Amino acid sequence: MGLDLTVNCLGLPFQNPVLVASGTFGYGDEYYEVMPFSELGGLVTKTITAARREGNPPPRIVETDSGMLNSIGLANVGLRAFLEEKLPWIAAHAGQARVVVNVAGFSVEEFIEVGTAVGGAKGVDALEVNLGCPNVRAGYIHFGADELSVRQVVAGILKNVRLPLIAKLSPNVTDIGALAEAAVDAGADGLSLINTLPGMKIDPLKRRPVISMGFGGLSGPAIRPVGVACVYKVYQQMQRMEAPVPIVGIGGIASGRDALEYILAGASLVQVGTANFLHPRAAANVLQEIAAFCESEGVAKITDLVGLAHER
Amino acid sequence: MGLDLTVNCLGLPFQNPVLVASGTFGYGDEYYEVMPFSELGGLVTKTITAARREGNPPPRIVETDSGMLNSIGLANVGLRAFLEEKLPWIAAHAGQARVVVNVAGFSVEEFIEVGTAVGGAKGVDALEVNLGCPNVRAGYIHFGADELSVRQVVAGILKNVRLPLIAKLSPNVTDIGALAEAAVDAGADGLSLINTLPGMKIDPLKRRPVISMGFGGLSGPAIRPVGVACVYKVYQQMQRMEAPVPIVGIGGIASGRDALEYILAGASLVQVGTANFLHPRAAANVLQEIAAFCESEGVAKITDLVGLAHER
Amino acid sequence: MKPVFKWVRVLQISGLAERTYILRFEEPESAAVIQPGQFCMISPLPGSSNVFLPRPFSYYRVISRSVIEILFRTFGRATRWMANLAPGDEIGVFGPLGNTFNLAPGPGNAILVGGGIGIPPIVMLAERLSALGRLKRLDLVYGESTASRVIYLAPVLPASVRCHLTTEDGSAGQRGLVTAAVESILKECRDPLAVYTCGPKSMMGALSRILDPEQVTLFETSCEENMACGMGICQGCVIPVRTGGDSVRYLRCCAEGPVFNGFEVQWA
Amino acid sequence: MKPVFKWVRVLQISGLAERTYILRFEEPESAAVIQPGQFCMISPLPGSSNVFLPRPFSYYRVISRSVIEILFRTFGRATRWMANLAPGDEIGVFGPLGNTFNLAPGPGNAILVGGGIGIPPIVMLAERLSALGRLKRLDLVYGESTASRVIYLAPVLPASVRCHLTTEDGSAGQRGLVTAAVESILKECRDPLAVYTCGPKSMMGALSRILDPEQVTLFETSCEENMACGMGICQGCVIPVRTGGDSVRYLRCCAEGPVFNGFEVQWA
Ligand SMILES: Cc1cc2nc3c(=O)[nH]c(=O)nc-3n(C[C@H](O)[C@H](O)[C@H](O)COP(=O)(O)OP(=O)(O)OC[C@H]3O[C@@H](n4cnc5c(N)ncnc54)[C@H](O)[C@@H]3O)c2cc1C
Ligand SMILES: Cc1cc2nc3c(=O)[nH]c(=O)nc-3n(C[C@H](O)[C@H](O)[C@H](O)COP(=O)(O)OP(=O)(O)OC[C@H]3O[C@@H](n4cnc5c(N)ncnc54)[C@H](O)[C@@H]3O)c2cc1C
Ligand SMILES: Cc1cc2nc3c(=O)[nH]c(=O)nc-3n(C[C@H](O)[C@H](O)[C@H](O)COP(=O)(O)O)c2cc1C
Ligand SMILES: Cc1cc2nc3c(=O)[nH]c(=O)nc-3n(C[C@H](O)[C@H](O)[C@H](O)COP(=O)(O)O)c2cc1C
Ligand code: FES
Ligand code: FES
Repeated sequence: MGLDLTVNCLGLPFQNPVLVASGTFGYGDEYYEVMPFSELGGLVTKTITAARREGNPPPRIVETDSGMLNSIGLANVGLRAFLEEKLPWIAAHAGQARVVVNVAGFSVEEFIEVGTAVGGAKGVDALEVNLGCPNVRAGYIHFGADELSVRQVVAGILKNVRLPLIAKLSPNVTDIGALAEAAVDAGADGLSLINTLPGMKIDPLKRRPVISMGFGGLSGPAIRPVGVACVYKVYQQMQRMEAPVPIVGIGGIASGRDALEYILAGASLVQVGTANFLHPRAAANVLQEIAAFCESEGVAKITDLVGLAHER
Repeated sequence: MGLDLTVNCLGLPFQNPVLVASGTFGYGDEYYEVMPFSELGGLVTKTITAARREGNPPPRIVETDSGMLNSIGLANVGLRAFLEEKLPWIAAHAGQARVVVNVAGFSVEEFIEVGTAVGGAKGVDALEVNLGCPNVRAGYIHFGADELSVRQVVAGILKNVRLPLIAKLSPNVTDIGALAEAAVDAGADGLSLINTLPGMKIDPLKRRPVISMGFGGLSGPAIRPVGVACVYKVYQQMQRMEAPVPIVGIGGIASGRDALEYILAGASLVQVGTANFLHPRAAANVLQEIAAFCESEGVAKITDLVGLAHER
Repeated sequence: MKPVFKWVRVLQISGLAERTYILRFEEPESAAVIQPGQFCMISPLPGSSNVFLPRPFSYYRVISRSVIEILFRTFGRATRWMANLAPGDEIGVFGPLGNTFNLAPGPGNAILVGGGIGIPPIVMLAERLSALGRLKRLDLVYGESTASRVIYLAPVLPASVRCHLTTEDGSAGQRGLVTAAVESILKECRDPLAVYTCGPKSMMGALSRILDPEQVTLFETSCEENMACGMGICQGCVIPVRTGGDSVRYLRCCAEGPVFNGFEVQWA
Repeated sequence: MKPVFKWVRVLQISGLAERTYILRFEEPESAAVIQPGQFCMISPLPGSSNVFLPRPFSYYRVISRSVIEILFRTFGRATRWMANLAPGDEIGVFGPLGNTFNLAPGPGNAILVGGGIGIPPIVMLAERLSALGRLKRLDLVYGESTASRVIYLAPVLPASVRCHLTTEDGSAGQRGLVTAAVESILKECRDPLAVYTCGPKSMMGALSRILDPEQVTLFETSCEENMACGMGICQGCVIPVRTGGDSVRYLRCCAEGPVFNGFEVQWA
């Protein structure tokens, strides 16, 4: 018998554990010819807000050591255009891949509005709620740093929606565990960690930050150790809860080994983000390397590895 | 007239703005033949605790992308041996470099005990209080994440000590600004930022974290954008306070350009940490590159660059 | 053609002027279809450098059915890595990407303006326009700061192209900025004109101010912005473009560009 | 001699066995003083790879007044980077670092045990002990997992050394582990003995259990731990060592080691 890469979690069957992360694969269409997301576990779409957003002025991105900063400013087509123009195409091209739509808002009400509308649309398998984008709010503090808002958003959406809801947390908090618990308490079916870290790069010649908005979100292999630590810690915490939920590991995954770090730390699924920019088939390569590792190590089911790095 | 690299801050004259960071230069003796710290702005010694500490079991360190994880466990010779055996040697070899002694404890009382004893010793120019070591406390949460403890430690030491006190903060908090404010309110004369980020690396073959303690502190160029962002943010906040204090920039500095990012973000001094391991004269090279930059850019005084990256 | 990512071997790398190099590699699939203005993303073999993101480079020349040339100048980490490549080294090439210059400007004259390392797509465009043979007159203005940077273009430009060289310090060609040279050509040709340009933002902005939309019916500028994905996914590379009235939209340099209507780009 | 950091050029790099290479470079200052057991930290030229920390390598041979050889096997990022070096490439070398083997074990016999890529310092030690000529008998046991990994040592070992090869699968030399070969030598020589070893922790731990401290008066083990600074600053590389009774101290492999008393190291 061959290797079993399927994962059942969030009440959904995933053909394999590798998804592409929000904001790093658009709406799945631009890359489709080069990298059809139907090969993957799933597609997480760029964050959708109620209104169309033009986003921040350039420069929006810059390279850092083993990573990059971005301050896109949640540029997106807006809820209506997404539902009318993007979602039908995505649904028609998904094949066995799961369609996860990432939503956000600038108030609890907007979160609920967008989540509810997307949650009622055909072709959506799950919602991912972006609680941690550090770009938008003034300075550092982001929406998802506050337990109360997390509860309100998650519970508010779930009142209207039956789809599985994944809360995407940011690591820029004193205790990510407390926020994970708040999200799960409020009914979240899964947790995605991590979003980017707040960062800045300054051009010494221009004496100014490179990114127009000053701060940007740091992603890429540079932050992988932070992401793995968050997943490990939250997984530990889940084991202490009555009804633990699955974790989606994100942050600096560029190879099968990187993905396995997250899975061993406790992630049931992983998302490939920035690495998609290095090589259009990065996510497919990650998947292939996971499979090769399992085969050479005699692992029969990928799910057997979830959380194995914890003391036994 | 030549370039002026001197910095007057914390009530002390520094011959140049480049120091070496705590834990990355020992007590100054091992590297002295290869890299005499007397050439630098100053030496920050490895954290001293009341009792000698053997530290954590190996493996304690591992490379990550553009960085490393460490979990040394505050191994140090202990307060008494430091004062008797290490400090006199340091003082005798410092030349014009400033001697900054980094102290910590596992309770407010221990912090005060060590700070007071070191603060009364001859040959010490300033104290740096390590509020943010993420290795020691269970899980993530560290001593310095709590405003009250920060206040108690800083005020407690300053009751007994007349030396300038620098509070070294960790970025692993929701709002580093609030902690900076707490430290300054309690009387801190300066702020060092940042300490390491909590991270983890897992060996897929062994299915276990590489570092014996699981978590380690992430340092090196990977975290530079996070450090620059923290300095920028806290500098902004200082401008809003009645009595702003100088900032010491730390995190991933390996070149003159890196140091200038911190200075432009608002740091009066910088510390070179992990880069010392890449090249024993890394800190001297950073200094030389800063000087070369100033000369080619027509900067007459290094202090003219402090905070210049902020909107004017 | 859909863009292809390939690991290819460097055939040749050679210095051409101060900090300026030609990189030659073989990639038959793209070589057959490349249009002037298009670009590719170049990336290092994993582990062979500390360059993280791929970097965009315009195609300079297609010198046979399969051999492609890139012309680049060193600025930072990536271009220094490239300058140290040797024949046989592997690099990642993802392309062809982006839109192209309008190759049917209608009968009349065209002025092509290349500033500094903006010259590569201008050279390919000159070749193509000249081969199409529809223009009455084709001027190419090439500006550099100083003689040591000047790339000797004569061997690669068609004979029909009238070439004008300017340097800021007058150490080669005419002294001054390209804008002055363009202005004097504009005075000579009162016919409908197409102006194509690639170069520093300040230069292209200055051109947009001296050109008269009545006289210049087509003004195409090849723009630059930091890129990550190179194909419209990350939204990182936007250029502010005025689309009807004062409203500014951010268009992706890699997808809607790199060639934009120079009268619409917000240069300031 | 105080350690020196230098950028040196690779003179030669050659494959010797499966995943195993010799790296040759010139560094006269250290070549003059290197002692068996010492090591250096090797690092890439900034930007030339994605290796971040320098890596420790024992000196293998000093083949002239200025030329030094390192013998290494590929495991991960750094050793793969090294395997791709070419003559002329620059590398950073920081050394000599660490303590050395005891070269005056007193008259008697010595057994040198090298496991896998632990062999380099053992070879240099064999050369030196043999040159000093104080020993009655010098045995060298070299173990590998399989024949394809075996380094052909005959050309570099002095004639006086009795060489024993073991492979775990029996594809070359004696089948089995080095411990079996060591045990049979121990039976032959009842004289005071010195045992020196470098190899996997499991092998050195097994040796510590089969050796009798009454018979073996000197048991020196060259240990390995992840390193960053290589000279005692970072405290990253500690080895647990029992110093008197049960109390364990963490000694720095780079400063108090890499050579430790094998009876004192806590192997488990
Ligand atoms: C569509 C497109 C086509 C391009 N075609 C070419 C080409 O054919 N040949 C070529 O050499 N370059 C071309 N570039 C520019 C090239 O991508 C950059 O020079 C390169 O990314 C610089 O990378 P780096 O790591 O060397 O420098 P970085 O470290 O990214 O930059 C170092 C410093 O140099 C400045 N800088 C970088 N590039 C330039 C530039 N081109 N002009 C002025 N200042 C700059 C940066 O602002 C920064 O201050 C093109 C860019 C785009 C978007
Ligand atoms: C004092 C000292 C002297 C040394 N001398 C030599 C020498 O002469 N020749 C030599 O080849 N190596 C030597 N080493 C080991 C060498 O430093 C490592 O092999 C090297 O650091 C591996 O780096 P890497 O990036 O290639 O592998 P990493 O990415 O660091 O490791 C990849 C994987 O391989 C494992 N691994 C790494 N090294 C070894 C090893 N030596 N044995 C078994 N598993 C390993 C790691 O645990 C990890 O799982 C020495 C080490 C020390 C401390
Ligand atoms: C250019 C860019 C855009 C992103 N946009 C979003 C977004 O719209 N919503 C979101 O939840 N995360 C967004 N992210 C964060 C990623 O989904 C991911 O959480 C993060 O980048 C860490 O993963 P990585 O290191 O693999 O990129 C973005 C990241 C990048 C680099
Ligand atoms: C091996 C190691 C040991 C450290 N030990 C200490 C310490 O004892 N006390 C302290 O305040 N910081 C310690 N640090 C943190 C550094 O002083 C510095 O804040 C951090 O590493 C970020 O800077 P860098 O990226 O330049 O290393 C240590 C860092 C490393 C890598
Ligand atoms: S570079 Fe990603 S959208 Fe243009
Ligand atoms: S490697 Fe730093 S103390 Fe040994």
